[in-house]
Amino acid sequence: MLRSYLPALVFLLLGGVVGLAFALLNHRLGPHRRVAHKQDPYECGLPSEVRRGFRFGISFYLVAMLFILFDIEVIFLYPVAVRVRAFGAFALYETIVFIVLLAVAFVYVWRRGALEWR
Amino acid sequence: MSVALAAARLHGPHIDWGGLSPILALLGGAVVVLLVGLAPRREVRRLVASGLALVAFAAALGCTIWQWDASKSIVSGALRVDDLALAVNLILVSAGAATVLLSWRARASGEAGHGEFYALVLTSTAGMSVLVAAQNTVSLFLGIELLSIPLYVLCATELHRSPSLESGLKYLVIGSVGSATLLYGLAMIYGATGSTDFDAIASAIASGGLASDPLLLTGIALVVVGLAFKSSVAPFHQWTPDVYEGAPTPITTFMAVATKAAALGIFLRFFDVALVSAQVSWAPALAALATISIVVGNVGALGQSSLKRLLAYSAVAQAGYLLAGVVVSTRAGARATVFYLAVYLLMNLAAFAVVVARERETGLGDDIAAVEGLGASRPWLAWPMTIAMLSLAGIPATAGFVGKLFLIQASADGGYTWLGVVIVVGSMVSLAYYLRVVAAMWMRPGPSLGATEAASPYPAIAGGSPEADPDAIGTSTPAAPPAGDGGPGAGAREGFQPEVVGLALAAGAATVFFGIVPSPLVDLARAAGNSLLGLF
Amino acid sequence: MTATTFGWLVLLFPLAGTVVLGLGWRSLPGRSAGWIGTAAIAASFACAVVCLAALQSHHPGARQLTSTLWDYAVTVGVDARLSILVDPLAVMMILVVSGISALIHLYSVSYLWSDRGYARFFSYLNFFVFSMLLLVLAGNFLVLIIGWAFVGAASYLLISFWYRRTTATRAGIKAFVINVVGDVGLVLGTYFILKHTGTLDFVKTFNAVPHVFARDDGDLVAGCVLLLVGAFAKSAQIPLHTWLPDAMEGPTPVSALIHAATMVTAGVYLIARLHPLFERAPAAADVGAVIGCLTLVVAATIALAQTDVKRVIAYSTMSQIGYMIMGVSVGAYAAGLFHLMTHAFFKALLFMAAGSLIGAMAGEQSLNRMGGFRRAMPFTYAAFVVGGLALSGVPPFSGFFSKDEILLVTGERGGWHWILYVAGYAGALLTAVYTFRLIFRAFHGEPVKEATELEHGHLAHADHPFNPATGEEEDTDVGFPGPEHHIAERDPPMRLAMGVLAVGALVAGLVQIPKVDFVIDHFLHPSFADSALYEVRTKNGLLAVGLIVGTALGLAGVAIAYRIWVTRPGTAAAIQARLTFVHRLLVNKWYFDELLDLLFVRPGAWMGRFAQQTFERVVVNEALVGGTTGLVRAGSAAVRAAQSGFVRYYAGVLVIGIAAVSLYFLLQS
Amino acid sequence: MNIGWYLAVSALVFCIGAAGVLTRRNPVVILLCLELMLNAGNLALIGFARMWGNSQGQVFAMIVMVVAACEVTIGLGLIVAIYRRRLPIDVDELRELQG
Repeated sequence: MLRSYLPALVFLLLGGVVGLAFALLNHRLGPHRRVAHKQDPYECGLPSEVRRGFRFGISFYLVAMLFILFDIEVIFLYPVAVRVRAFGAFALYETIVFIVLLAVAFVYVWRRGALEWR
Repeated sequence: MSVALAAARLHGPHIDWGGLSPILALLGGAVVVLLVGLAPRREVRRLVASGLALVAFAAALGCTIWQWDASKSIVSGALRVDDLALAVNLILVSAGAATVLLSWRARASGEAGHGEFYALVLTSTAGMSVLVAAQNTVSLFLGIELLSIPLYVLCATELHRSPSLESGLKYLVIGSVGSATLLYGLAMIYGATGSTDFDAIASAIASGGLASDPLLLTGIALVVVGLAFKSSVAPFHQWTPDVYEGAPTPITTFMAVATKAAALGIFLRFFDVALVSAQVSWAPALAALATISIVVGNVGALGQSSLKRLLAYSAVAQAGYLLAGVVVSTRAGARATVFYLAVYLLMNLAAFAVVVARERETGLGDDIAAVEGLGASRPWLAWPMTIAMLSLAGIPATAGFVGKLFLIQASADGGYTWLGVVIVVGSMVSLAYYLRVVAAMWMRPGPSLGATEAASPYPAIAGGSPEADPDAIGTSTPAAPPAGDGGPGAGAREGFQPEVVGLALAAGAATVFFGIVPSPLVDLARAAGNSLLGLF
Repeated sequence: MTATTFGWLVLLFPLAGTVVLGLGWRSLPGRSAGWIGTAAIAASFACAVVCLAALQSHHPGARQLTSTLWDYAVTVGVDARLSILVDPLAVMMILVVSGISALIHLYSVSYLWSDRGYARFFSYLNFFVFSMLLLVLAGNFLVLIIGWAFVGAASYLLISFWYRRTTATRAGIKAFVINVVGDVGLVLGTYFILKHTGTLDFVKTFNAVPHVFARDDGDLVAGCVLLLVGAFAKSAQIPLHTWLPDAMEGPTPVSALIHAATMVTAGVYLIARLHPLFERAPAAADVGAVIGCLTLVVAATIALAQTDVKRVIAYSTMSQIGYMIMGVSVGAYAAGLFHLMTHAFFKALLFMAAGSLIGAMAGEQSLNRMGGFRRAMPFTYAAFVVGGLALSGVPPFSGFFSKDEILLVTGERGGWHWILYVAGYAGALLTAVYTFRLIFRAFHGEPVKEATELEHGHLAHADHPFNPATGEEEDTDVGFPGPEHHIAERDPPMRLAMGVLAVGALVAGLVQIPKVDFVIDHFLHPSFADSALYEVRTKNGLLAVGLIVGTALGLAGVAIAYRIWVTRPGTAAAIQARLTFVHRLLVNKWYFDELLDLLFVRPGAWMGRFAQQTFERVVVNEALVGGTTGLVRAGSAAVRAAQSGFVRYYAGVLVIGIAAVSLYFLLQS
Repeated sequence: MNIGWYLAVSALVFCIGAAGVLTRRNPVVILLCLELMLNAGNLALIGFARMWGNSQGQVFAMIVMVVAACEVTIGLGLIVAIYRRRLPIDVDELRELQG
């Protein structure tokens, strides 16, 4: 019973250790400057107190949208991974075609300037 | 086990390139056209993109004809290539090619970028091809979404016109509700039968005595709603008038003819193949929906002054007529539906081509005033419109008459005589608004365009020149007609548009031709109907 | 090339002519429209001749050729095909139709030249010829009905050709309405027959009739009587005849072509074509015979008292068609069709001559104003006399042989047919009288002003355009009588056309002289091979009596007319004074218009008034308008109100719809 | 566990999504609710796939995920376009097309 949960336990432990390690290292090695924003609850480059009527930049949405798309497309690789032995070389061709199509989309997005931050 | 795996590794799955070729042509074309859209020069983008789109459609047409009389399942049974799919494919591809021609000078394709515009048209057509060939609920859903998502965008491609954007968002929201409903219904059917394959569903229903299983019936109900939504059957039609009016007219054309053909195609395939054993439970519901649709569409069209809205309501009514062929689930019914779909393509192409041409010529938008006096000033446009209207109303010697005759015959033979009567009554009511258009063309004086033409390319009521302040149109004067539909940067109204006039004439002539010599289309429809093997 | 190929070509040329003239009517220069129209019909006639030759090369037993161009909606369960039937009957009809039409086109090239609607006229005329040829070549009921309806439409267009003239448009509408009554009869009759035979095709129907119908089967008789209604309406038989005299409002060549030579004979053709049906339903055939006989007498009496030149000839047409209808109804098919052919010659000739006469009178049509044209218009006079003698049945003119043959066969049927026989000869006497009354009044006596002027070389013109029917001045912006018009004496094409017809009227009877030759009989035999009544000529005595009586009556009629209107000009007035009642009855056309008015129009109007005043206010306005129109309007408003534009509202309706449909399905489980 | 529970949850999620579409006026929130409806379908599919022990439902669900993402992206893109045209971001204000 316990045995089957062992991998999960190990995984949790490892996660905690690695996370802690990085945090400590960051604290030790990184430079320390005290800025007002650093005291904000969410420190991710945006002012946390948003004025009423404030809107995110359009580019933010654009990139977010593109991210969702490219991110979710990868889901199609999972079934291939499950059956990769059964399909053999065909799985490889299939994946290549899929990646090429994604690349086409990427080229298009890039050339249209959707990735430039305005 | 290991032997089978080894065999698979050696050979890989078999891919029937022939059966896939129409869809591949469309999708390949979409990729190429999309990349051409990146070309630096505007003229190159415009000419090459539309040219390549036409080539792709031609290739798809060729592949479809090449595959004619095939009867095979491809992609592990996900798609079925038979005469029904191929016949509807012919309609779809023709509609797509016509859309490219109509968009040639459209403002929409310029604003959205030619590459994107045509690539989206191609993708949507590919989605429709997948849909009509679907043999599996997964490919059904995929096809529906692949056709819808590009259409949401295409509706909104006239970025400077707020109705266009509004129609896009409305279509998206309502369309997604429809898709979600459809998905939920498909999930329930899967839950009840344990399979996503149409044939497996059919045999599960037939053998398992599921005909009164609530899960299955709820699933069917939701699927009915989802598909009815796509084919704009009342009461799920409400997006239709708004979206038809707001979308750029070439896209409206595409939606009207191609979406309807694809949706009716899958209606036939799903209900007459997968659910054929449960016919007793769904046929009365579909018949009721058809009746509601005929009534609502014809009644709603009566008071319209916008031609596109009028045609939208007419599309709702025609969806009701078409559904009659599905209800009876006989080969005759399928044949009648496919025949009417082909006829429907021709009539609507003729009508919409005229609307497109007049929109660009008059600057009056799609108001009925734009065609007033057309008989005297532009007989070459007035005739196709007249023929289209008469054919939509089902006047003898037009293809629409023959189509309706088949539908009525099929419903009478299938035990739904009252539905045939409803079709007749609906056609009689519809004469009122179709003839209004005809009367406007032949009996009214034309709108006086001469004065404004000299002063400004746009009519004075449009609230100033759009060149000066592109953002002003739409926001400042919501009541103003969409000032002209000239090409981007083109100041003057379009004068002569050979491709649009030619299309209108060809479609009008074909409508009359098939009204007098229906046999070629009958043969096409018969082959399509006979490919539904489960029917008699 | 087979006979049927030429049959199609016969149809093709007039159709092509219609299209060319219809599309190019604005731009065709000069008389080209007329010549194009004439050439199209002439080509059609040539094809008809070749068709005849091709058909004659077949074995007599195999002269019924069907050809299908394409199937129209055969899948619907009815064998609706576009097919033609080429057999001796059809070939005879296309020869007559296209031949006479070609001559009348030729005549019109000059006659209508001054009219503004010149090209339009020829376009309509070609369309008419096409429709008529389609009617007679039809290989099944469907094509027959199409041709039948087209012919009615073409007739309407041509009667109302001068559309600014109210009398003309009203006459056109009247003709159209009565023709539609006939169309309905035809369609319903077809339905009664189709219901039992299951086929539209003529040959198949004929083969099926003996098997599916008993003799005088109820449905068959009903169907045949309904078909007769169609025939009566088209052929102007009592009581559906009132449109024909009014149709004289059309241009004179139209009267010659449509309302004398071709269209009005469609009823005769119909009965002959469908003779297997009528022979199986003798009751229906008897109805035809009686009505035909009645018409021939009544129309002849009316013709005695009419004063309008064209109307006299129109009533004469009705009367002659009465002979034909009677003939084909009693089984005298060959005789009836023979009379159809000779009648086409002399009646077209008479109308053309009348047209010339009207031209000389600058549009005036009343006999009261005419007189003494004999010297001024010798050619027209000659044409009139030839036509008149043929019509009166004086040997050796064509009408003599054909009319007598009809009566001979009628007499041979015996029994009550003797009544028809006697009535037919009475009609023949009346025919001679009214025909020569017309001739003597127009051409003899004191020359009127126009005649004397014409003798001095001046052709009369009307000062103002006026309506010959009412005499009122009117805005005849579109047409005849224009400032310039033609008469036969001065115009070669008109003379040519009339000359050919005059020769025809003179000699056409010679093809079938009793005891000498039987060209028509033999030629038509393959079409009537299945008939029990065809060629049952036995009594030679009756033949001799008929020939002698016919000759005597014809000559007597001429003599009576001569006595009344030439030697003692006061006689007519004296008779009128003595027989006021009869005269008034005849002038008023036996009050048929009034009768129809009383029987159909008045009750309709009466009921309409009742409906308007009481019924409508109470029931219609309250219930039905609030019901139907109101319902539709309210529905339309409701649909549009529901289309509120709110996305969320639409989604709501969608969800309600989902709920409703799901509920329906769940209730089934 | 009984399949009924999965179905109940999925139906609940579907209804929440539908209710959200009906009641919210912000198009972004409406998109979220649409996503909920599609995911309700996904949940049902996966539950049924588990019940029947075959993978067809799972494959279906995976495709639905991608489709849903595409739909949301298109929706967001349209909202951005509307925003750029300085039109109101409120579906009730978008009713120029009606009647």
